[in-house]
Amino acid sequence: MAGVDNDTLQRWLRAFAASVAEQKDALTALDAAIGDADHGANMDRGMAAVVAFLDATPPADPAALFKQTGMTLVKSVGGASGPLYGTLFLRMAPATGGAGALEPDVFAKALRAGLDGVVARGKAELGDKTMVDALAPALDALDAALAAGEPLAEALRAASDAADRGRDETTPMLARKGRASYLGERSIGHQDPGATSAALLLAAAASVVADQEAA
Amino acid sequence: MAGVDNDTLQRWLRAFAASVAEQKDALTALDAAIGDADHGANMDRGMAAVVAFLDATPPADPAALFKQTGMTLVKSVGGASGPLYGTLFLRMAPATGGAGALEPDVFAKALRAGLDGVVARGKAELGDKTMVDALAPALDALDAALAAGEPLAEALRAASDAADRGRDETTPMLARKGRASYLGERSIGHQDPGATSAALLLAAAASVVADQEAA
Amino acid sequence: MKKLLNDPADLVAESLRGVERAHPELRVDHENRIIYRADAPVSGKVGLLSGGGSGHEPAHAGFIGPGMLDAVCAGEVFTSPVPDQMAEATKNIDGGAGVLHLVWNYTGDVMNFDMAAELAAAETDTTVEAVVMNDDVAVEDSLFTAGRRGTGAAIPVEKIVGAAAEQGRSLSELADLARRVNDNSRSMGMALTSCTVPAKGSPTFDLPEDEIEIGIGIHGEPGRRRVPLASAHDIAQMLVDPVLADRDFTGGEGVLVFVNGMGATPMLELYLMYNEVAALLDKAGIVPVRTLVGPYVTSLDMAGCSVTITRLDDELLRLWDAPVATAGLRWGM
Amino acid sequence: MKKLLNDPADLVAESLRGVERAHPELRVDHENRIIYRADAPVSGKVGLLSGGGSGHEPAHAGFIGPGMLDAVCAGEVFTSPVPDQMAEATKNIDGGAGVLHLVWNYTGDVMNFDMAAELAAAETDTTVEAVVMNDDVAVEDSLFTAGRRGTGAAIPVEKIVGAAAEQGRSLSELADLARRVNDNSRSMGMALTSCTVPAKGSPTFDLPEDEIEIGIGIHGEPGRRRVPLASAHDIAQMLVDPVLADRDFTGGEGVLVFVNGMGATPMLELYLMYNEVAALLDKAGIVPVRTLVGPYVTSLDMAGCSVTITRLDDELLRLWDAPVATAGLRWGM
Ligand SMILES: Nc1ncnc2c1ncn2[C@@H]1O[C@H](COP(=O)(O)OP(=O)(O)O)[C@@H](O)[C@H]1O
Ligand SMILES: Nc1ncnc2c1ncn2[C@@H]1O[C@H](COP(=O)(O)OP(=O)(O)O)[C@@H](O)[C@H]1O
Ligand SMILES: [Mg+2]
Ligand SMILES: [Mg+2]
Ligand SMILES: [Mg+2]
Ligand SMILES: [Mg+2]
Repeated sequence: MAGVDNDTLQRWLRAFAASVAEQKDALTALDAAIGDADHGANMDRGMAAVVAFLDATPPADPAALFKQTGMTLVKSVGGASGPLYGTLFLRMAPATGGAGALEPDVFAKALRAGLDGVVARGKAELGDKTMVDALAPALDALDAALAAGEPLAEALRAASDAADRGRDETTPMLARKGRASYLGERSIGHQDPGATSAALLLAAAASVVADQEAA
Repeated sequence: MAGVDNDTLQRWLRAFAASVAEQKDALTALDAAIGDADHGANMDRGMAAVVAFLDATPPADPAALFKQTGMTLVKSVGGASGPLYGTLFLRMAPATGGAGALEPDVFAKALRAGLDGVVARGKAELGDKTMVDALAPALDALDAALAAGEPLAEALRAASDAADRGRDETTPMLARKGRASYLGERSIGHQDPGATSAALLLAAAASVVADQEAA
Repeated sequence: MKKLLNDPADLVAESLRGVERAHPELRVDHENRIIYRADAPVSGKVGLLSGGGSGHEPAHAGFIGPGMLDAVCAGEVFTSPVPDQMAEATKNIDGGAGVLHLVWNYTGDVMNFDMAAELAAAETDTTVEAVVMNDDVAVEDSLFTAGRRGTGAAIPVEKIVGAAAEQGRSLSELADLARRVNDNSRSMGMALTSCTVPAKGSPTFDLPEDEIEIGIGIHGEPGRRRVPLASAHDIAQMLVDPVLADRDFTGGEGVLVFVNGMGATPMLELYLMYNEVAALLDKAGIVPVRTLVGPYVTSLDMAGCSVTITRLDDELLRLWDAPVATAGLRWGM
Repeated sequence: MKKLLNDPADLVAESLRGVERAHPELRVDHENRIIYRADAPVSGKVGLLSGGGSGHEPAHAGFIGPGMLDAVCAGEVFTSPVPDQMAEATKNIDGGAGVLHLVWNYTGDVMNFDMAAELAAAETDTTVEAVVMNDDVAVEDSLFTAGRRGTGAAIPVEKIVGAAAEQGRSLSELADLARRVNDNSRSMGMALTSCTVPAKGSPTFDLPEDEIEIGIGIHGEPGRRRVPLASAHDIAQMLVDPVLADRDFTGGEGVLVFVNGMGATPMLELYLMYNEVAALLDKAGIVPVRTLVGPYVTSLDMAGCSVTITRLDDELLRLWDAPVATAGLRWGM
C-alpha cells in the first residue's frame, strides 16, 4: 500500500465518532462511577464537531486534518479530555511532515508524538489509570509489529488489542490523575473512561486501515 | 350522678391527649393528603402541653381548667387548629358558671359555647369539611339525648357516635375552609383531619364519663 | 428521610441558634421564637412584623433589617406561630408609631395574627394594623375557599413597605401601600416533587417520575391539578397564563418579575425558567423592569418554582430600589 | 429525571439567556459563553477571570460585578470551559493592567486555562497570571492525586481579590493575595444524595437512604468514604475535624466560616449545621468574625453541605468587608 491516505484518515475519525456516539452512555456510566458522568457527552460533542467540519470543508492533507481535529476538540470538548485528545491530534500534525499519505512508520511516529503531547500536558505515568494506559501499550505494540515487518493493518490490529488489554488493566488500578484520583482506594475496581475511549480510537484505526487494504 | 367533676374533666383531657398521641401519625397522614402534614404533630404538641400543666398545677375548678387548656392550646399549637381548639376551651370556661362539677346540661351548654366560638373564629359552616362537621352533629345529638332524659354517659355516647358519623361524612365533601379548600375538587374523597381529632375529643368524653358513672 | 438535623423536634430551635450565631445584626428571643433587628424598636418608625411557619427560608427571618422587616415570628415547620409570640414581638418593635402586621393568607396565620392583635390591644396601647397578602391565582373561586394564598407577593410587599417605613410614613399610609403592592401582585407555582416535613419523615405526597403538580402553595401540599411532566417552555405558559388572565400588567413603569425556587431546584434551571417567562411577557407587551431569580420563599426540599408578577408604578419602583440590608435581600447599603 | 428544562443539550445556552435577561448589569457573549461585567474592561484595573463547568450556580456568574470578578466562562454541566472562551474573555477584560485567572483546581480546568494563557500570550500582549485554588482537605496524599480540589475557597478568594483589584493593585500583588487567601482556606464537604446531570438523566451514583458520602467535591461524584447516616452534630464533626487538623486557624482577626449548601438542602438545615460548626470552632478556640450560610457553590440538585474556614488577618477582613455588587454576594453598594 501507498500509506494511509487522507480519505482513510477521515474515515478513521468518522469511525471513531460513530463508536463514541454508540458508546456515549457506556462511557458516561464509567465516568459516573469514578468521575462526574460526562465523558460520553464530552467525547460525543467533540467528535460530532469533527464530523461537522469533515462534512463541510474536509482538510486537504493529513497535517491539516489533524490540526483541525485537534483544534476542534480543544474548542468544543472542555474538561480533561478536551485538552488531552486535542493535544494528541495537534501534535500529530507536524509529525506527518506534510505528506499526502502516511507511510506506516510516519503514522506510528505521528501517533507517538500525539501520546508524548498527552503526557506532557497531563503528566500521567503508566499505571495512573488514565487514557495513557491504553495509548502507551498500543503504540508500543504498533512499533513492535512494524519493526517485525508486519503490514500496517496487522500492526494496528495488534495495537488495538494492546489498547483493549491496557484498558482492561485499568480496572484494578488506583487512580492517581484526574477526578478519579479523589476517590483514592475507591477508584479500584472500575474501568477508566478515558482509557476506554482511547481503545475505541485504536479500534477505529485498525478497522478503517484493514478496509483500505481490502479495497 | 352529681355532674362531671373536675377530676373527670381532667381525665377527659388526658384521655384526649392519649388518643391524639396514639393517632398522631394517622392524623398527620390525613393532613398530608389534603393539607400540609402537621395536624398530628400540632395536636400532640398542644395536648402534651395540657398534660404537662395538669401534672404540674392542676386547676382548681372546671372554669380554670378550661381556660388554662384553651390558653395552652392557643400558645402551643399554632396553625388553624390552635386558635380553633383554643377558642373552644376558652369559651367553655365562662359557660360553666363557676360550678365545681358540671351538671349534664351545663356541660352540654359549655360545649355548645365552645362550638359557637369555633364558628365565630373560623366562619366554617356545616358541610365545609372541617372539625365543625364532627362537632356540630355531636352537640346536636348530645342536646337531643339529654332532652329525651337520657343519662349523660349515654348522651355522650350518642354524641360520640354522631361525631364519628360526621367525621366519616367529611370524606365525600368538597373543602371550603382551611388549606384543604385549595385543592378544590381534589379534596373530595379524603377524610378531614380536624373532624377526625374532634371525634377523638367526643369519644374521650364519652369514655371517661362512662367510667365515672361505673365507678 | 435524609436531612441535616439532630432530633426533628429540635430543628426549628437549633436552626434559630444558627441564625443568631451567624447574624450579629439580628437578635433572637429563643423562648418566644422571635427574630428582631438588633436595633428594634426604631424610634418613630412603624414596626413591621411578619412571620409564619418555618421551612420557607430565607423567608421569613432572611428579610429582617434596615429597609425591610423589624421582626418575624417563627412557627414550627409549616405551622403558623402563635398569638403570644406575635403579641410579644408587636410590643417590642413599637417605636411609638404603631405596628403593621404583614400576614400571609392562611387560615392559621390569619386567626393567630387576629388573636395577637386582640392580645396586643388588651395588654398595651400599641396601635396595630394588619394587611393580609393573598396573591396566588391557583386558588380560584376564592369566595368558596379560604381565599387566595399568600406566596411570592410577600417579598415585594415587605421590601416596598419596609423602604416606606424607613421614610417615616404613618401606619395607615403603610397599610394602604401594603394593600396596593399586594393588589398589584399575582403568583402561580408548580412542583416537580413534594417535600419532606421532618416530623413526618416521608414526602407529603407522591408524585410519579412523569407527572408534576400545577398550582401548588408553599407547604408541600398537592396543587390544583396534576399534569404530565412538561418542558420548561410549556410549564412557563401554565404559570404565566393564569397570572396574566387575572390582572392587567401593562402600563405603569413595567413589572417586577420574580421567579422563585421552591428549595431544591438549581439556579441553572431557574434562569432557564426566567428566560421562558420573560419571553412570554414580551409577547404580552409587559415590560420587566426589575427581576428576582432564586430561592426566596421555599417549601423545604421541594423541587419546582413559582412566578410572581408585580406591577410597578414610579413610586413602587423607587421604593423597591431603595437601600435594604437583610440576609436575603441586600443592596444600596 | 424531573427538571425545569427543554432539551438537556440546550440547558446551559438557555440558562445564559435567562441570566442576560435578568441582569442588565451583565453582558453575555452567547457564542463564546462568556459573562462579563457590562462595563468591562475597567480601565487601569486588573481583570479577574474565573469560570468552570455549569451546575454550580450561583458560582460562577453570580460573582461578577464591581468588587469581584470581571468575567467568567461557562462550560457544559460539570465540564471545564475551553481555552478559546478563556482567551477571548482575557482579551476583553484587560484594562491595561493584565488579567488574573482564578482557576479551580480540576485537571480539566487547569489544562484548559493553561492553554488559554498560551493562546492569549500568542495572540495578544495581555499579561496573564494564574492562581489555582485548592482548598479541599478531603483529598489526602495530594502528591499522588490531581491535588486538592478547589471548592468553597473560591468565594473568599474572588471576593477579597476583587476588592483589592478595585483599589488598583498590580497583577502580581493580586496573584500573591489570591494565593494567600487560598492558603488560608480549607474545606470539607458531604452529600446526603447524589445529583442528576441532565445529559445523563439519572443520579451519578446511588446512595441508600441510610448512608451518606463524606469528602465529596462539587461534581456529584462519590466522596472519600461512605458512612451511615448521622446526626448533624456528628456530621459537623466529620467536616470540621479534618479542616482543623490540616491548618492552624487560631490567631489573626479570626475566621470566616462558610457553610455552603450543595443545592437541595434547605436553609433551615444549613443554619442548624452552622450552629453545630460554630460550637465546634468555639471549643477549638477559633473565633468566627464573618459568616456566610447558603447555597453559593452548588452541585446541581445534590443535598448536602460543605464547610470552608478562611483565616482572616486585618487586611483580609477589610477587603472582605469592602463593597461588592454581584448577583450572589452584595453589600455596601
Ligand atoms: N492528567 C491526565 N492525563 C491523562 N489522562 C487523563 C488525565 N486526567 C484525566 N485523564 C483522562 O480523562 C478522562 C476523563 O475525561 P472527562 O470525563 O471527559 O473529563 P473530566 O474529568 O474533566 O470530567 C479520565 O478517564 C482519564 O482517562
Ligand atoms: N375555618 C375553619 N373552621 C373550622 N375548622 C377549620 C377551619 N380551617 C381549618 N379547620 C380545621 O383545621 C384542620 C387543620 O388543622 P392543622 O393541620 O393543625 O392546621 P393547618 O391547616 O394550619 O396546618 C382542618 O382539618 C379543619 O378541620
Ligand atoms: Mg468526566
Ligand atoms: Mg395542617
Ligand atoms: Mg400547618
Ligand atoms: Mg467533567
